[in-house]
Amino acid sequence: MPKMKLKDIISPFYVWQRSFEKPYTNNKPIDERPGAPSYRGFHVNDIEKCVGCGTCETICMNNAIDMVPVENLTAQVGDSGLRPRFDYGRCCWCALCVDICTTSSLRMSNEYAWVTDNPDDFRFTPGVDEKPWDDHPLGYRRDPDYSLLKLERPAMTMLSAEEGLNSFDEVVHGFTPEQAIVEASRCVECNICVATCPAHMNIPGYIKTIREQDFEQGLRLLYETNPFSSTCGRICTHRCEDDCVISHLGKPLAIRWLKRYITDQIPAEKYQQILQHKITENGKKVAIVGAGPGGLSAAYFLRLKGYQVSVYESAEKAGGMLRYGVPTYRLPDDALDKDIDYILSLGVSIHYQTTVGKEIDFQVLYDENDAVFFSTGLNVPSGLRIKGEDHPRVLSGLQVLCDVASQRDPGVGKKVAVIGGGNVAMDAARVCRRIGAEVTILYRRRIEDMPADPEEIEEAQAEKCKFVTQAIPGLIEKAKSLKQVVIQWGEAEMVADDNGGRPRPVLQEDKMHTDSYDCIISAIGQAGNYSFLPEDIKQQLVSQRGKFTVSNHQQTSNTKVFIGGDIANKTADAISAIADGQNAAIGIDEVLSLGMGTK
Amino acid sequence: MKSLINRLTEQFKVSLEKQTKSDLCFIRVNKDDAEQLIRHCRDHESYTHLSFLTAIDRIEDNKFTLTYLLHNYQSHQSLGVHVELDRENPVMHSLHRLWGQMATYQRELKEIYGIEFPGSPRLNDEFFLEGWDQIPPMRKEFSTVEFCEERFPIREGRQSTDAKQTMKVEIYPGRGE
Amino acid sequence: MKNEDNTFANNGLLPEEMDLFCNARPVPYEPYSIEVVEKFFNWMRANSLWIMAFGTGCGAIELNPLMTSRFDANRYGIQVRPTPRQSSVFVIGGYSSVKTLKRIIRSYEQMQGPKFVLALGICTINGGMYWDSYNTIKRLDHYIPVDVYITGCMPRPEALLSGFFELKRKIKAGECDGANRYVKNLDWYKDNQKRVIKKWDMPDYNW
Amino acid sequence: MPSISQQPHKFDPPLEPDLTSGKYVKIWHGPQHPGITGNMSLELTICGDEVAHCKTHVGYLHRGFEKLMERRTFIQNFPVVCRIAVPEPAFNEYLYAAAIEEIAEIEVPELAQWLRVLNLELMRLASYLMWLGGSSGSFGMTTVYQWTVTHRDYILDLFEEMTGARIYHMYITPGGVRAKLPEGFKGRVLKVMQGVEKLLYEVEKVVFNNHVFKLRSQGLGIISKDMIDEYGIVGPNQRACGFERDLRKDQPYLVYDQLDFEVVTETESDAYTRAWVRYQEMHQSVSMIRQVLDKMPEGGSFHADLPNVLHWNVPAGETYVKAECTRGEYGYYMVTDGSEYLQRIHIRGPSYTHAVSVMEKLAVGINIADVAGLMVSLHTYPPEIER
Repeated sequence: MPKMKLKDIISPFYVWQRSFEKPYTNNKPIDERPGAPSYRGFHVNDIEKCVGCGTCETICMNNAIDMVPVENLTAQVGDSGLRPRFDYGRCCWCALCVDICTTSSLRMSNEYAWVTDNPDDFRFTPGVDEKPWDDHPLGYRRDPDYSLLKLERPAMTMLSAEEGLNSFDEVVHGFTPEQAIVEASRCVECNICVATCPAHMNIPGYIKTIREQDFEQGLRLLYETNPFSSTCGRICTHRCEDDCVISHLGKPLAIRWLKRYITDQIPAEKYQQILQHKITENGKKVAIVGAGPGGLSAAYFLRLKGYQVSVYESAEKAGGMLRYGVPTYRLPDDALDKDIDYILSLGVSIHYQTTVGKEIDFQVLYDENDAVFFSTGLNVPSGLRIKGEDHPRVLSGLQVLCDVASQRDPGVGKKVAVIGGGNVAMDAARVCRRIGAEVTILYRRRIEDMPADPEEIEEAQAEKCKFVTQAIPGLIEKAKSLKQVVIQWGEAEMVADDNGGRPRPVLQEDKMHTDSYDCIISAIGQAGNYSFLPEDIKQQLVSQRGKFTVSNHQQTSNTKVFIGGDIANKTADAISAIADGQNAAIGIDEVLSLGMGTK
Repeated sequence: MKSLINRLTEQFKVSLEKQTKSDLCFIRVNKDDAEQLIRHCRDHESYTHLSFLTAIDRIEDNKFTLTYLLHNYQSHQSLGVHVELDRENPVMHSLHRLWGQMATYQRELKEIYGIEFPGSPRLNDEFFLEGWDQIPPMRKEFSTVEFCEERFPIREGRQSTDAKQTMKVEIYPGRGE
Repeated sequence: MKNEDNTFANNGLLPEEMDLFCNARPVPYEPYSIEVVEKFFNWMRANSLWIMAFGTGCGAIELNPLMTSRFDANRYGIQVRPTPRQSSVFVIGGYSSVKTLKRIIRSYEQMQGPKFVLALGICTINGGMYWDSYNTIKRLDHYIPVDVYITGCMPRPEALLSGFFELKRKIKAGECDGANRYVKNLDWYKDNQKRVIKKWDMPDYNW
Repeated sequence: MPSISQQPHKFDPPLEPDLTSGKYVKIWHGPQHPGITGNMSLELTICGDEVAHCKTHVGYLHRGFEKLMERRTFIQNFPVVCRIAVPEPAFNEYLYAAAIEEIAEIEVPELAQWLRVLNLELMRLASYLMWLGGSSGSFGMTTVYQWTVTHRDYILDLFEEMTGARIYHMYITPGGVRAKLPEGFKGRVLKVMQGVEKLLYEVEKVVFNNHVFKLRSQGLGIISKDMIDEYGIVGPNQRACGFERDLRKDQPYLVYDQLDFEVVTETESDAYTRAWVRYQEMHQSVSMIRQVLDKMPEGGSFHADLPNVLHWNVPAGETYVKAECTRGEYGYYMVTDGSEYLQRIHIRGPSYTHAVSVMEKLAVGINIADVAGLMVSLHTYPPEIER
């Protein structure tokens, strides 16, 4: 036993001095101490910002989050219309959902006390069900320097502008395996993009196959909805990427390049073996006019359903605008052929250089087949509608592209003006650069108003096409030399539209310029050519603003006639045409096999 | 650590599995040599501290791997000893006379993996669990979610909606397949 | 589980233990017939909430600050007692494993009326963090009656205090009938308890 | 190999006393008992008021973490691990992160390493304060419990500000930490440290110079030198026995090699010395926190770049990482197989041996009134035993 020391008895009394200090006790404990500024308390959600991607639900390890429909909110493109509902019998305040929120709409308040005697109360949809902490300004937010999402794309290797100018080789090289996996792993699998894609491809599904390195499954998924995957992997307008939820905070996933990556991994000769399409003939016949993406897509899907399909194409080769309108540095022929060859290998019969209306009558097709689908595309260039536009040195953009694609000399000379701001204009300009011409692009509005893809504009700029914007052509005149042409154009001023539309250019009469060029390429739009249609059928088809009105499944008021592609949809791009082909196939199948009309 | 492995390979049938860092490596030994090897490491190589004993369920190889992690306080190095057991009939010699806490670890493994250590004290006493009537819970084939669904009711009223399906119905009904 | 005379069979006990435990069924508490008196009783009950010192889960850690000088719950008539016989409030500190649930039930039944249960944290409400754990129960109200729930993980001492205030309000209003609910639906509770507690080596009701 | 002699081996369990002899009574100490640390129980057989035999029962807090973690992705595990040891979650967070970083070869930015040390040392101090309260409480000085828990609360306030939560911080994530320090935080830490130092000074007077405390704790639960390695005793319990072993010094992790501190050792190895070692380590923690605030870089990145955590496949690997927590060597043994999920994780808590085999040995022969004191002097946390 230790000896008792006096010190040991006295020293505990030392703390009596504390009696003169302020007590430690909080007088009003509940009100006195709100949570710290970054306290993780109950959830707050800005439902305007939230797009209902459900990533919070995915990451929650406690299954505390349900995505639920919310009153006054419907699904729309880019927004599922669902909002997260939290179960406070599960939420552990870890804030992983806040950290991963793709729109930064979710945060936490610093409120922490919630007491009730009914355990079923502890469920709420923040932002929808009113709670006392909705307006608390403080609480946990993701630190801007900290993100669980990957916001940047791996750099894509491309030909430099100089290298690009010297060849018609493909500009974009495609992902390396490492890049593809990194890019594929950025996907949060929210499925929002599926609704945006006109063909409703299973995008998260095939991206997953890249992560898992199972390209064969990837190809099978692609071919469920899109027989032009190799093509779309290169030239798709990728509206899915605009709605990719990652784009709210960073760069959207390169969905297009990933699709291309899958098809690049599999050689054409393996397609048959991997896809293993088995066709059971059903003895019915369908005629398809035009072997563009729309027509061939319809042919593919109809063939899979067992129809006997004949395609009529006026050109030498199939592909339509993809072959004759898209230059090879964007879409090489072998990539396109890979897709087309597979479709044709399914037993689609195709008649080249057979123009309907010339070599064969539409009425014959109509009578001999159980249904007719046509997607003949917009192939008649629109005129400039200015004086002197019939000058021989005024060429059409489509013609130039077609000549180059067919390896003919378009004869543009050395100094070229391109009028227009769409993809055709950009392609025509870049093609001219590649055959050695100096190119000036004249456009009525500003660069940001151009309908062309931003990448195309950037690449055209990099390839040193001169952009002259807010330039309105006024008059085309003869030049001294027959090989030249003179254009008068005026500067324009952008005037805000009173009706809330986009600003329109107004010509300033006092600022006119006159330039001379070797040729002028007009690329301001195209229209369709329907002269092949017999008058009685034409009468039955309804059209609005130059486009045919069709049902959900591309059916016209003539139940036997289906229309798709640029002449029927507003967006006028390849993927929409492919989607039209697919839906037409569904529609035709419904009519022919089930004997019912379609919506 | 190389020289230690060399010394051990001279005397025992061991194989180096991997050296993950300069002060930690894992060796493999068959189950009948394990006691001798571990005793040797403890008595002659200064691996006097047993950090833990645990098991890994390698269901794909139909094996359990026991890991004895020994630590040397002088060289500050750790040695993991792997012993493979057959998954169908997992029996290991009891090493409870090497360290005082070994019996506890063996009791735990018996309960959560069903590995037998004949002769180990209090081996069949309940440890973490009470009245457990299923297969040992840490085995991979035991699904804790399914068990919970069957045994423990949760609160009703939870339902989540699938975004893809909702958008299909609301935005593009009938389009696509 | 029942004998013919409506007493407990106590099947879980060894024969020599049978005599140690009562096998009568508990009866519900009848409020005092004069309302004012009952109100006065309730007022007294609300102001002497004695917690049983049984840290069943992680929630117990925030009871320490609550009971010490900073939050000083003693001034509200709340204090900790070491035994169930002296306590009136059972604070379930979060998750309870099957093994602990058995002790919770025994301790709860040993508490004298009036008694109240305060459930702390998400795990008592719907499983919380351990919603897929093979050894924890998911909803406490299936096994013992709960009067007030406090959500959060971990609920702060302030949240606990709010819970106690809510409990006081309910007691004063005469709404805390958890113990009576337990007695009235005892068979349902016992069924639930025995469904998860496979080793039932205790009396059916622990007086 | 059965031994030839009839003498039981020293690691064989002692024979249980014969209850029918009438000399012994069996009582249960816990789980519902104010003198037990957390939720566990001791099955004591006593003769008079002397403990003749002791069996530990654990599992009241078993949640099956190791199983749950096998079915959660790597990022989903990070909020889970802190629940393993309730009073001391930060070490779990750190070790889980460290194990992944080692297998996935992630470089942690320097600022994050300093912030981690700050977090861990504050945690150590908070945990020790809690222990100090419990320890004094179980020797009858409940006033000290009031003080230390309150001061611990001030540290929790700091945590709240730094990490966003009081108890379960979820601050140290794989790859770094979750946030920078808030404005003016250092000043507030220093202020709290001042308060803690003042408290420690008083505690020395009230507890360590207290005759009653000395009387009850000196000579209680002596751990012999042999037992240290035989039973895997770590941390202050072994340092009180004269072993100069501290992972922060021996195998420095994070930035501990840049901090100035000495390993505290004593030789008596009884409850009093163990408390005294911890007391000195609290001073040491305060000093380390000051050093960290001093030497910490001002800016920089606090988080490494991770792959998308929703599809995070950590490469196949196997490792054991450890850190010196308040109770000694805390370790995570992690095995991955290259998928999105763990193959196996084992959490080695120091209480595992301290509270089970060591306690069963030391409790024999002591007075039943000292069982609680002995238990506290070993500093055990049941949740980390059963996980």
